[in-house]
Amino acid sequence: MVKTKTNLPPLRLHIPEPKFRPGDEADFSDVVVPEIDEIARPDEGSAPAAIQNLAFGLIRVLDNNGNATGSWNPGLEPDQLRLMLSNMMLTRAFDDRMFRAQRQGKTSFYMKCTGEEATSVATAMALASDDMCFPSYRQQGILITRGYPLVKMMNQIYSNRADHLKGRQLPIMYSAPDHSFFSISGNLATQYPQAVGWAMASASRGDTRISACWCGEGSTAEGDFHSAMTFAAVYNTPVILQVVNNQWAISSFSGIAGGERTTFAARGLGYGIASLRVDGNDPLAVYAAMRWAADRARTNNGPTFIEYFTYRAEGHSTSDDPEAYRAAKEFEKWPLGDPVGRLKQHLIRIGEWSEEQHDAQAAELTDLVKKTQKEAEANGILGHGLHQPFESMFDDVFEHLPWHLKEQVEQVLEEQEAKFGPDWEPR
Amino acid sequence: MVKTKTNLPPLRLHIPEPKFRPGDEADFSDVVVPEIDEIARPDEGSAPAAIQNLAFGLIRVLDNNGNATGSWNPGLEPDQLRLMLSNMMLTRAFDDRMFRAQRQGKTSFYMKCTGEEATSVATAMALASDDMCFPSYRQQGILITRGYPLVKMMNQIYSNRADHLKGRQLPIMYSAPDHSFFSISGNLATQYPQAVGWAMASASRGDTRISACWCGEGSTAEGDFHSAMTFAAVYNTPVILQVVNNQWAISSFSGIAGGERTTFAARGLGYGIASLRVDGNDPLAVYAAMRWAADRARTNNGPTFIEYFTYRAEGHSTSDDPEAYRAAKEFEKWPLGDPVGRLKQHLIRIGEWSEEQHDAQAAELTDLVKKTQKEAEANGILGHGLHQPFESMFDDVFEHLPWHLKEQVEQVLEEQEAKFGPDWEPR
Amino acid sequence: MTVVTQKMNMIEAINSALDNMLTRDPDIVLLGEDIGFFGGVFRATAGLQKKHGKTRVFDTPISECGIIGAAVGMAAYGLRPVPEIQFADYIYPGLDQLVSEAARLRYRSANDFICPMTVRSPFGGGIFGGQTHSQSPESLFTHVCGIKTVIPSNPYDAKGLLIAAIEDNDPVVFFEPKRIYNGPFSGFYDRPVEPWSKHAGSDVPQDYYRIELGKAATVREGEALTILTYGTMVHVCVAVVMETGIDAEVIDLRTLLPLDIETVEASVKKTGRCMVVHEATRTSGFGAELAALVQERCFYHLEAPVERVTGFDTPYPHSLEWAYFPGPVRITRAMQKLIQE
Amino acid sequence: MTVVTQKMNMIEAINSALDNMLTRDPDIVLLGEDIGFFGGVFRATAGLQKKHGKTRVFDTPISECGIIGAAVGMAAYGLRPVPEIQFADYIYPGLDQLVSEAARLRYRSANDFICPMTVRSPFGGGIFGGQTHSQSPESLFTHVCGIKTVIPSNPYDAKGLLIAAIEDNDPVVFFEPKRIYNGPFSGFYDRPVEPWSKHAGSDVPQDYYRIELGKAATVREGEALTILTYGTMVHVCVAVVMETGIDAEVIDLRTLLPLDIETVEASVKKTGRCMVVHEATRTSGFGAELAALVQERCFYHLEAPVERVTGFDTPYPHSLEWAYFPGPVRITRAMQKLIQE
Ligand SMILES: Cc1ncc(C[n+]2csc(CCOP(=O)(O)OP(=O)(O)O)c2C)c(N)n1
Ligand SMILES: Cc1ncc(C[n+]2csc(CCOP(=O)(O)OP(=O)(O)O)c2C)c(N)n1
Ligand SMILES: [Mg+2]
Ligand SMILES: [Mg+2]
Repeated sequence: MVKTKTNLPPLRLHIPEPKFRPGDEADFSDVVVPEIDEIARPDEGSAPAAIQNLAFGLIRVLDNNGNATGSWNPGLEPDQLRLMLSNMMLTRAFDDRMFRAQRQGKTSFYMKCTGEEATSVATAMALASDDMCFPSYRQQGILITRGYPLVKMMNQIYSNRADHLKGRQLPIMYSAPDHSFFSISGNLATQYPQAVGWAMASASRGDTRISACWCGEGSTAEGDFHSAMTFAAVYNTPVILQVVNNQWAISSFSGIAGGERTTFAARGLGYGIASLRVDGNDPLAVYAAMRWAADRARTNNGPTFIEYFTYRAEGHSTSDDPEAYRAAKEFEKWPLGDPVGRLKQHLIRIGEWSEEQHDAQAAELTDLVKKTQKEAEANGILGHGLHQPFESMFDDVFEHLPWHLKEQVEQVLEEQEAKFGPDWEPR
Repeated sequence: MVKTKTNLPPLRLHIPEPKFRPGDEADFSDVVVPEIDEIARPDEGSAPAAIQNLAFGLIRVLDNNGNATGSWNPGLEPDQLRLMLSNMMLTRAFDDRMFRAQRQGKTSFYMKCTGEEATSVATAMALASDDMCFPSYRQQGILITRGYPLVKMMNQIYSNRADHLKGRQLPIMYSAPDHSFFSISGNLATQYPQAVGWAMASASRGDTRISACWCGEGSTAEGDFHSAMTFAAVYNTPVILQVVNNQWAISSFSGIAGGERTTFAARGLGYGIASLRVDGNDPLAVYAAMRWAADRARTNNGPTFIEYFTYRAEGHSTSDDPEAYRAAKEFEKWPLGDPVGRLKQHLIRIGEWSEEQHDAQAAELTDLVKKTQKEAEANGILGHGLHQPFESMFDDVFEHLPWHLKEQVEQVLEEQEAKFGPDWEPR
Repeated sequence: MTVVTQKMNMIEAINSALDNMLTRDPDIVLLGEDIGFFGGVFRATAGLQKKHGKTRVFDTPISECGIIGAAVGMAAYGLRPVPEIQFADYIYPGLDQLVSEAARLRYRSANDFICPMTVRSPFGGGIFGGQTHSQSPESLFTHVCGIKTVIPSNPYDAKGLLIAAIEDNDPVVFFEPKRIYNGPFSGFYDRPVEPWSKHAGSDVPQDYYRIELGKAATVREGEALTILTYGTMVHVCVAVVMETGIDAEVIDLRTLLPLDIETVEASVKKTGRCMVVHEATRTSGFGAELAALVQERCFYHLEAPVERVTGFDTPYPHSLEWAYFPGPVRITRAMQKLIQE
Repeated sequence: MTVVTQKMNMIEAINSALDNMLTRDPDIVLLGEDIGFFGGVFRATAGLQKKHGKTRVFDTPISECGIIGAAVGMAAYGLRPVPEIQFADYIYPGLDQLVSEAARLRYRSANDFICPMTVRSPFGGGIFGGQTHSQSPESLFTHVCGIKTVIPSNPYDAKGLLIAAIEDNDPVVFFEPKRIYNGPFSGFYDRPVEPWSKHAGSDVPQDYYRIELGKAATVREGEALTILTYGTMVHVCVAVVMETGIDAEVIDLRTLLPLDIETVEASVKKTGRCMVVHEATRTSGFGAELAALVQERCFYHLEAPVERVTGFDTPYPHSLEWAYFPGPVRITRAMQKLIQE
C-alpha cells in the first residue's frame, strides 16, 4: 500500500457561489453566446456519439437584430409566428393577473413562468396535439397553447366549486387529459420516469404518440431524473426529456445543481442519448429543437435530451423573495433577452407585425384574462365558501369508498352540522 | 400544433438482449481492445473536458505477451508485483474455500469475485492504507490486501460466536474500520453518496485522506449513484467513484443497465467528472488508473470516475445458477483474460517468477486458508449452537437500550428458558 | 363447468395467475429486475417472457424508482403494469413513486388519471436472509391512503387474490411471504418441512378466478380467543393451536387494507379475547392498528387486553433468526396469558 | 449562573439551537436545499452561513437521497451532520438512506460505525399547503428501529430538544410543526392569530441547554381523561380543554420514540380514559401504537376505549383543509363521547 505523503496539501471543500448577490451589479459578459449555426443541424437520425458537440453549443435561430437564420431555422409561416407570439403574451398576461390575485388574498399560491414562455409555448407548438406532456409546475404555456380553457385554469387556482380537481390541489397543479397534459405533482422530477413509462407503453403498443417531460435544472439532481434517463436509453424510448435551465432553483443558483463544471445538456451524453443545448429565449430555436427531437422519436430513433438555457425573471413563487439572494435586475442584463420581445422584433423585422398591433394585442389579451377572471370568481375564490362539498374530500382516494372512509364521511358531515348548526346542508 | 402524420411507422419498444444464451457458443470477437497507449496518460490535473476520450478508450498496460508497456505503466518493483499476485491468489483461494463451505451447509450464503480480483487488490494497493473504502459486496480483495485477518472474515461468514458483527449480518457483509473499510450494505449503491459525504467531511476538515467507492455496472441505475455523482461534481470532492463492469447483474447483462449505447465510463462525462475506462483484468492498468485518480483527488483536482471492464467468471452468489441464463464457459472466451494469469505471465516474462514458484505459492495459500478455516470453525458455524448470546440481538439498535427493548430482552430470555428448560443459561 | 385444478405451490400459483392474466388482458405488462429470460430470482415469472413476448415481460435496470415510476406512466397510458420488487427490503428507493405518485394520482387528478398497478414483492424472513432479505414493511403502506395491501397465505389464495389485485383499478402492494413459497411453515423450524401438496390450499384451478379483496378467511373456528394474522404466520398460528389444543379462532386477514372489519369484529365479540400476530417489528406495526381498532369497536366484549405477538424491534438478525421470529413459544405464551386473564 | 432568556418564536429558537451548537462543536455541519446564503425557506438557518462559514452551513443539490446519503458518510467520518429536508412530504426520496442506512449502521456494524445525524424537517398542515406541503409522516419512522422521532410544540422545547437530538449518538428525525413556527395555533382558525410572545414557551435561554429525549411534558393536569398528543395539536387540545371546561390531562409526548411510557401509564391509570390526537391520517398513524400500548398496559383501568382523533384517511386537501384538520369540533365531540361512556 502507498503511504500517504506527509507533505500533502490539505484537502479543500468547494462550495459553489453565484457571481452576484444582492447589492452586486449583475454582469453576464462571460456567458458564451456562440454564432448561429456554429454547429449545423444534423439529420434527425444521427447517432448520439456523432453529435456530442450539440450538448456544448447553443442552438440559435434569431440573431440580435431579429433575423431568423441558419440551418435550424424552422421556416414557420407568419400566421404560426403570430400564434406563437400571442400564446406567449397570453401566458404572460395570465401570470401577471393570477400573481396579483394571490397577492389580493384570493388564493394561497401562484407561480409565474415569466421569461421562460418559449420553453412551453414553442415546444407545445412543435408537438402533435396528442403527444403526452409531463410538465413541471412552470409549463402553463402548454395548456394555453393547446387551447385549454383559461377559466378552468383559474377555477383550479381558486380551488372553487367549479374546480374540476375538487379544490384538492395546490394552485397551478393542473391536470388535463383531454389536452394530453399529465397531472402535475408537487414532488420534483417524479414526472420524468413516468413520461418514459408512458412512451414505453406507447411504443410497446405500436402507437404513434410520443411523450415529453420538463423539469428545472435544480430538479435534475433527483434520482428520478437518473432513472428516467437510464430507462429512456435502455429501451430506446420515444420520449423527449427537457431541462429548463432558468439559472435558479428557489435561492440556489445553477452551480448547486452541478452547472459549474459542464452544461446540463451534457448529462444526456453519459447515457448515450442525443443531447441538445438550446437558447431557451429564442422561440424559433426552441421550436426547431423540439421538432428535431419529435421527428427523431417518431421514427424509432430514440430519446432526445434538451437543455433550454433561459432565465427565471421573477421570484420562484408567490412565497419567494428573490431580492434576498440574487442581484436586482438580473433579468434585464440577461444576454439572451426576452422570448416575447425577440419574437415580436422578428415579426416586425419581416414586416408581419407592428408596435401598434402588439400593443393592441397585449391590451386585448389582458382584457380577456380579466373577463375570464370575473367568470371564474363567480364560482368562488379560496376560503370564501363556494367550495366543493365536504364529502368530496373522500372521493377518489380509491375507486370505491371502503368502510373506513364511509365512516369518515359520516363523521365529517356530523362535524359540519355541529359547527354550522342543524339547518346546515351539504352543498 | 403539428398534426401527427397518419402514415407514421408504428413505434417499437426495444428490449435489450445479450448475444448469447445457454446453448450458444460465446464469441467476443466484437469486443474492441484498443492498442496500448492509444490514449496516452494525461496529467493528473487535466480538465475533465480535455480528456473525455479516456471514457471511450481502454487503459491497458499488459499486452498479450505479458509485457508492461506504455505511458500508463506504473513501473512497480518486482516485490510489489509479487505481493499483488499473491493478494489476488489468496483472494481466489479464500473464495473457493468459502464457496465450498456454503455448499457444505456451514453457512447460508457466499459471493465470489473470481476474475475480478484486480479491481479490489490493485486498487487497494494504489490507495494509502488510511484512505476510506466504501465497497460493494465483491471487494473482499481490499480486506485481504490490507491485511485484515482471514479468520475474522471467516467468523463473519459463519456468523459464529467470534463474529465481531455478532452474527447479525449476512455472510460477506464485512465491516472493518481499522482497515478503513466501511460496513457493507445489502442495499445496492447506497455506499456511493456515503463515500462522497465522507470525502466532503475530510475535505471540509483539511484532512488529507480521500475516499473510494465501488459498485457493479447494474447498480449504476440506482438513484444513489446519480446523487453521488452530482454531489461529487458540485463540491469537487476528493472521491474516486468506481464501477466494476463485470457484464452481469445477476441474470441481466450489461445492456439492461444501459451498456448498449455507450460505455459506463461515459456516465461521468455528463457531470463534468474526469472519467477513465480501464481493462479491469489488467492489474497494472487498474493500479495505474487508481494512482492517477488518487493523486488527482489529493491535490484538490476533484473526483474521478472509473469503469473497470471485466467479467464475472462465476455465478452471482451461491443462490445463483448462471447456466440458466448465459452461455457456458463465457469466461474462458473473455478476450481480456484472467487477472491472475496475466500478472503471473508478466512476472515470469520479466524473470521474477516461475511456474514452480506459482504452484508452490498456490498450494501454500490454499493451506493457509484451510488452516484458518479450522480455526474459524472452532468458533462455530451457522446454526450449530456456538452463536452470540440471544440478548446481543438488542444491542446497537441504539446506543442505549430504551425501555421497550429492555422488555424485549426479558422476553427473549424467558422464551429461551421456556424452550430449552430451566437449566438453560444465556451463553 | 368443471374447474380443472392442479397441485401448485405458491410460486406456481402466482406464475399461473400472471400467465392467465397476460393471456386474458393485452394491457398487462410485467417488469422488474431479472424477471424476463431468467424468470425472477424466485422463479415467479418463469416461462412467461418466452410465452408472452419480450415487450410484455421484461428485465429492468436496477432502479426501484424507475420501475415504479415507469409503471405509473404505463398505467397513465392505459396499461396495467405488474412490477416486481425483488425483495420488499428494496422497495424504499421506489417509495416516493409509490406513495407520492401511484397512491395519489387518482385523488390529485380527480379521476383524470388512475394507477391500476400491482407491485409484487417477496417479504418476510425465516430463510436466513439477514436484515436486508427478511423485512416485513407492510404497515408502512397501510398508513398511505390510496394503496391497498394484500398478503396471501397459500397457493389458492395467492392466485385468486393476485388476479383480483391486478384487476383492481387502484394500486395494490402484493406482498408474498417468501418463507412459504415452497411449502407451508409451521414455525417448528427443527421439524421436517412439509410440501404444499399436503395442504388443501394447494389445489388450484388452472384457469382464471378471483378472491375479492377486503375479505378475510376464518381458517379455524374457535371459542377461546381470536387470532388475527396473515402470511406465513397463519400457518404458525394454526400449528400452535393444534399443538396446544387451545380453541382459538384463526383469521387470515388476506387484505390488510381495506380490512375486513366485519369478520374481525364478529369474531372478537364472540370470543372476547384477541391476539394479533405478525413477523414485522412491533412498534407501529400493523398489529398496532388492529389492536387499536379492536379495542375501539369491541371494548365492552373484551375480557383481556389485545395481545400483540410480533418480531422484536430490531433488524432481522442473521444467526439468531429463530430467536427473533415470533414462533411457537412466543405465540403459546401469549395465548396462555390471554386465556388466563 | 443567571440564565439570559429572550422571547423567541419557534424558528428563532431552532436557529438559536443550531447557532449554539455550531459554535460549541466543530463537528456539526448543516446541509440542505436553500439553507445556506438564503437561510432556508422558513428561515431556520438565517445568518448561520455568514457566521459559521460556507463549509459548515451549505446549500445542496435537490436530492434528498444525496443529502441524507452524504450525511451518513459525514457521520461515518466523525461529523454530526444536521440535514434539513425542506418539507417532510419530500423525505421519501431519501427514505432508503434513512431507514436502510442511517438507522441500521450501528447495528449492522456492531458499533464500528455510528450515525449521529439529526434530520430536521417541517411537517404538518394548516397553511393551505395542499397535499404535498402538509403531510405528517412521523408514524413511518416510529416503525423503523434505530431511529428516534422527536416533535417539539413550543420554542423552549424546540431548542432544548434539538440540542439533545444533535448530541444524541443515534439518528434522530426532528419534525417541526410548521403551522406554529410563528405562533401557537388554537385550532380556531377563524379567530385572531396569537403571537408566541404571549406563550410561556417563548422565553428561551440564549445559551445551550438540553431537554432529555424520551420525556413527555404534562402541559395540563386533569382528572377526567388523558389526552396524548404532540406538535401543533398540543395547542389545539389545550384550547379546546379551556373552551369546554372538561378537566382533561394533556400530555405533550415530545419524543415519539422512545416513548415516555411511564408518564403515559401513570396518567391513564389515574384518569381511566384516554384520547390520542394527531394530524396524520388515522390508519396506522402513531395513534394506533399509542392506543395499542395504552390498552395493553392500562386495560383494567380503562373505563372506555381509547379514542383516536386524527386527520382523515385522505391526502391533505387544499381548500377543505379545515374540514380535514382534527380541530376543535372533532376533539370536543370525542372528549364528550369519552367522558360519557
Ligand atoms: C422532492 C422535492 N424536493 C424539494 C421540493 C421543494 N422545491 C420546490 S421547487 C424547488 C426548486 C426547483 O428548482 P428547479 O428544478 O430549477 O425549477 P424551477 O423552479 O427553477 O422552475 C424546490 C427545492 C419539492 N417540491 N420536491
Ligand atoms: C436496492 C437493491 N435492489 C436490488 C437488490 C438485489 N440485487 C442484489 S445484487 C444485484 C445485482 C447487482 O449487479 P451489479 O451491480 O452489476 O453487481 P455485481 O453483482 O455484478 O457485482 C441485485 C439486483 C439489492 N441488493 N438492492
Ligand atoms: Mg430552475
Ligand atoms: Mg455486474
